[in-house]
Amino acid sequence: MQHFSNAATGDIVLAMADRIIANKAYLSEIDGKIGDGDHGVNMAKGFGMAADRLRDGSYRLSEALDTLGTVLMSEIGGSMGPLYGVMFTGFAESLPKSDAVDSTAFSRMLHAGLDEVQSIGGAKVGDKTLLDTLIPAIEAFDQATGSGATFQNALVALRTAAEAGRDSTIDLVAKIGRASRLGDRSRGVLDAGATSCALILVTLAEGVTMKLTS
Amino acid sequence: MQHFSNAATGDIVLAMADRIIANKAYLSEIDGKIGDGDHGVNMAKGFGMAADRLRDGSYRLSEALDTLGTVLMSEIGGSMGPLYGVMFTGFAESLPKSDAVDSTAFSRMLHAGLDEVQSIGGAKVGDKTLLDTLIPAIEAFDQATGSGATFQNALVALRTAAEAGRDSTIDLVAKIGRASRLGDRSRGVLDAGATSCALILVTLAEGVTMKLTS
Amino acid sequence: MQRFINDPDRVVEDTVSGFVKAHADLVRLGNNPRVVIAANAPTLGKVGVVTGGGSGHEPAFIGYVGRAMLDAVAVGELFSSPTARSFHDAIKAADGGKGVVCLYGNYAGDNMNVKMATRLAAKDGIEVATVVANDDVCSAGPEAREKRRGVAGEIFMWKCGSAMAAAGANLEAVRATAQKAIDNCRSIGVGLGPCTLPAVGHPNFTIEAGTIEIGIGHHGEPGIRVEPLKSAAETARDMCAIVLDDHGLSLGSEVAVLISGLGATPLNELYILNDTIAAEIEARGLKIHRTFVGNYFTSLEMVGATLTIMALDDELKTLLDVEVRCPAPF
Amino acid sequence: MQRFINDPDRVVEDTVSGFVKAHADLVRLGNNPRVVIAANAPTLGKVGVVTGGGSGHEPAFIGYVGRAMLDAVAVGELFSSPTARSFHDAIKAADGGKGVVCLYGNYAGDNMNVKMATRLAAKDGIEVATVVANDDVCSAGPEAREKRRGVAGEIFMWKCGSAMAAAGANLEAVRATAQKAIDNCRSIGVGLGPCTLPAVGHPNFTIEAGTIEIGIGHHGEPGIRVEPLKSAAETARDMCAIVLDDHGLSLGSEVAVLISGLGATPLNELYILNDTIAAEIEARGLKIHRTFVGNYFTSLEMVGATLTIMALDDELKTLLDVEVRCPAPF
Ligand SMILES: Nc1ncnc2c1ncn2[C@@H]1O[C@H](COP(=O)(O)OP(=O)(O)O)[C@@H](O)[C@H]1O
Ligand SMILES: Nc1ncnc2c1ncn2[C@@H]1O[C@H](COP(=O)(O)OP(=O)(O)O)[C@@H](O)[C@H]1O
Ligand SMILES: [Mg+2]
Ligand SMILES: [Mg+2]
Ligand SMILES: [Mg+2]
Ligand SMILES: [Mg+2]
Repeated sequence: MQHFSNAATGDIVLAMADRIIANKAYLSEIDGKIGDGDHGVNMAKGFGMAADRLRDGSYRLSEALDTLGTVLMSEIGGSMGPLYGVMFTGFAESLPKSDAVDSTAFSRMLHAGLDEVQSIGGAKVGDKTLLDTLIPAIEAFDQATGSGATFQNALVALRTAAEAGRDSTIDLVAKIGRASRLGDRSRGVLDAGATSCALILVTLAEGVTMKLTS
Repeated sequence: MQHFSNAATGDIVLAMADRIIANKAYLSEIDGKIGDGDHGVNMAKGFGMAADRLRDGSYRLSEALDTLGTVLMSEIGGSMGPLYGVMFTGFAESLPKSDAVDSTAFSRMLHAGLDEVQSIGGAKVGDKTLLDTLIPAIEAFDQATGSGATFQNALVALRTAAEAGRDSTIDLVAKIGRASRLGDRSRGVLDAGATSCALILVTLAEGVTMKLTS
Repeated sequence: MQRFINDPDRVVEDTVSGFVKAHADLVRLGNNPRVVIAANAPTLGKVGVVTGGGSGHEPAFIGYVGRAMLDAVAVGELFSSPTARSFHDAIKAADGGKGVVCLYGNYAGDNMNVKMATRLAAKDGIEVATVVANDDVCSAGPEAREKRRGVAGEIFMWKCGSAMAAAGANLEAVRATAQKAIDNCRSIGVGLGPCTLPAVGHPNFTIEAGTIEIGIGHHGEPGIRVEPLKSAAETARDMCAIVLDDHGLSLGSEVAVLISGLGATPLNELYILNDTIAAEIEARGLKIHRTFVGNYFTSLEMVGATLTIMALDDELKTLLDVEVRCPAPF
Repeated sequence: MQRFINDPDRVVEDTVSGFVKAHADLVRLGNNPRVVIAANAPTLGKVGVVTGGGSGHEPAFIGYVGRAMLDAVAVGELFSSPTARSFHDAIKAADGGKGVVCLYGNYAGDNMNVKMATRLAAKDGIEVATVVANDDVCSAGPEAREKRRGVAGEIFMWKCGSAMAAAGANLEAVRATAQKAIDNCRSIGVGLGPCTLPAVGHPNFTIEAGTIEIGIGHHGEPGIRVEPLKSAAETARDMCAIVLDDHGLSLGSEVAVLISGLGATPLNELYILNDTIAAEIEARGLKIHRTFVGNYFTSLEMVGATLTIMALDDELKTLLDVEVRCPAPF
């Protein structure tokens, strides 16, 4: 059974941070179209601070995710601080005590994070938020493993669905958050949170794929 | 000896008011170049209010001038309220108790107004103010009568000198009032107060000329 | 940008630092530089009163910390909710052993961060009650009051809640009074010009010259209509109609009135608005107990104004009239 | 013009009307609608304290009428001196039989109108003493202090003079204290953006984007230099240098600090200025007794700020700390 080691995979979070920081201007530009143009700034600030704390050591994935979530929650504020904050601490808390993470445990982790985001944010699919990326991605992963795919192939399904979910937000009218006040005018552009969420999930899937052993 | 009757000449003040009101925009435009653009507004407001009080009756010139001065002083404020206010009440107070006003009495009247303006404003010839109109006009009147001119001809000298005095302000650098802060930049345009003062003196001279009897 | 700033990314830090220096007799910082604490807080045996919100609304929120006013305020980035940690630290700083009431505005970020802070405080054994301000009439219909944003009515909520706490009331009584205060408030904002977040560098939204946006939010959230700019009197009548029609007060009710500039509107224009607003309120058979006119709750350099009308009962009247000392002119 | 006004020619009338409606507990009008009178004035046996000036500087001048503050204020057109009659009426309204002190700013129109009003009051048998504020450092060199304009230092002059009068001092003592207060004040204004008189309809002067005008006056009078816009800290240091170099205070002196916005500068930027100003003052070995930050003396919607530093002795400190009640946040 394919699995990866929690103990030696904390650097995946560093890769996530690099990805977010590299996309700082892009994410802000997207947010500027129907939001207030600060999504890249907020995200880069939070992920950058977390990376600074993780850069000098080797951490367990669960530790690194917990640091990231805690930093977001305690330093970023706004909406993204709590939303991604609880997602990452949710991920961290659900990772098994044992070292090996298989696709079942990974799915459990994803759901734990999703549950936290939904419980605090109250959004659902179709509201033009990061959930339009997160939920289809998790569903695709579960469906793949349910129909017998390997962990690795299920991660491919997750990536593909995350990107498709992100793109689905172009045609949506925002139902929640700042952009929702624009009504129909919010249609026609990507959602900033859905875009950052796709970056996060893709980097996570890439990182895990490289660490898989069977 | 030429003279006019104080009793029946209050309407000269109405003519003054009409002239000022007709030049409201022009005076403000001049003031706008190196001042704050409100001279026409201030003057038209004050002279208009005085005219409203005088319109329905026939007044002595001294009464009409007193009304005008009092209205300026009590309703206009700023710098023009007191300056023209004391000038006109100064004029009014010095007019003789007897009805006939000859050129000597008229000169006394002009000086009384001038003294008040100088005592309250402290400006002198060359400061680029209404005094650059008023002082040469009075000097020309006195010089004309001194060299034996009729009252009527002395009034012509007064008008000519008032207009020349007004024009002299173009080349002056303002030494007092709002425009003085501009230093050299105040050169090259008429002074607004000098311009309104010329309108006042010309109208006064015209009015008196028409009322002269010998 | 014609501004007095040092670094667009440090506007909040520098503001709070200069604020604490100016008002050291009334306020202080604790360990968290994003929490402003009343000099005399916490008071043992008193219910603590806290709020928090994005910066750029000065003197809100920090200016309302003081004696018989708020005990602590969590400070967010410009127009962005404070962190859960800052709310949590504010709650801890205000805790005098009798619980803490958190009186804040209805924005997504604040709702989430306060919820998390409340959970964290519960782990510390601090009981937290919350009241969410939703006085901005144009942000949702009367059937969805719980969706409305909180705006300048928050000041009345803070004042009444804080005075109640200062008088020794227990947590539930303070919460109930603050809730009543905000339930009794209706507000409207009108915008004549936008504002710019320094780090963004261009206006967040536009208001065409010659137009006015009715119902605009405290961060430039779109209003209910944009129309040709009218006289102050007509605008004031529209504002009163929107607020008072939603209010539905009975004849003879007493009210408190708060007219706040949004940042760049001169004070004399707010008085010109009040000239008609006071007349309109009285024409509807209401009695004005007190009027506040000034820059009480701003939006950086937005041009515009808000009107808040609070219906008073004897309790709220007494609480509103309690003398307080805080940096804001209240 | 994105403004709340009815008629550009009635801005002052409408402002005063709305002001009196908002603050009826503290102020009233007499027969002259251009004179705002404290609700409790005149006080028999107390020296009356009055001022007056052009409108557009709200909350100055009218906002400083109140209990233990000014007894009456003469109200001029926007940026234009009140009439001699209004000054005279203000003096009469303030007269409690012990004489009246008129504390005003050094502008040509005000000088003339106060002079005339004083003569008129003498005819009524009212003794009037005057003090002319000239705290604006950049408006004339140190050798010509008597030519300097009066700006926000007037507020400290009013406060100390009014408190002295409220304490029962006689006319000469009130005059001398007010004179000492303004002698101890130095101010500077810096401009980032112009203002427009509604009846004129276009800005009275320009400040190019990216520049700052150092030493600008309260009506946009030209300053001593225009330079590229710098950081708030650098600007604050320049302001302190100009004010304190002129002041020449001895080490250990106590001072009061007033930072006022000119109308359209957000409050948070004033606090950012204070962050450096407070540090600069202390670095020079001076002690800050109190700091006021807000819109205390404005110029319509001018963008910019003024700094006033008053040197304190024990008397001024006591007078400054007297509790007052007036519509302005003081
Ligand atoms: N309740 C919610 N649940 C999930 N995602 C949300 C919610 N509210 C907002 N978002 C996401 O937040 C993103 C905006 O983030 P950001 O710009 O950082 O915050 P803000 O809107 O406070 O400026 C949106 O694009 C959306 O995807
Ligand atoms: N001290 C003074 N003595 C005589 N005239 C003066 C004095 N100060 C100003 N003036 C005149 O006043 C005129 C400006 O008047 P006005 O625009 O109505 O007043 P303000 O300068 O207050 O706006 C100037 O053009 C000048 O002629
Ligand atoms: Mg955003
Ligand atoms: Mg003028
Ligand atoms: Mg934001
Ligand atoms: Mg003028």
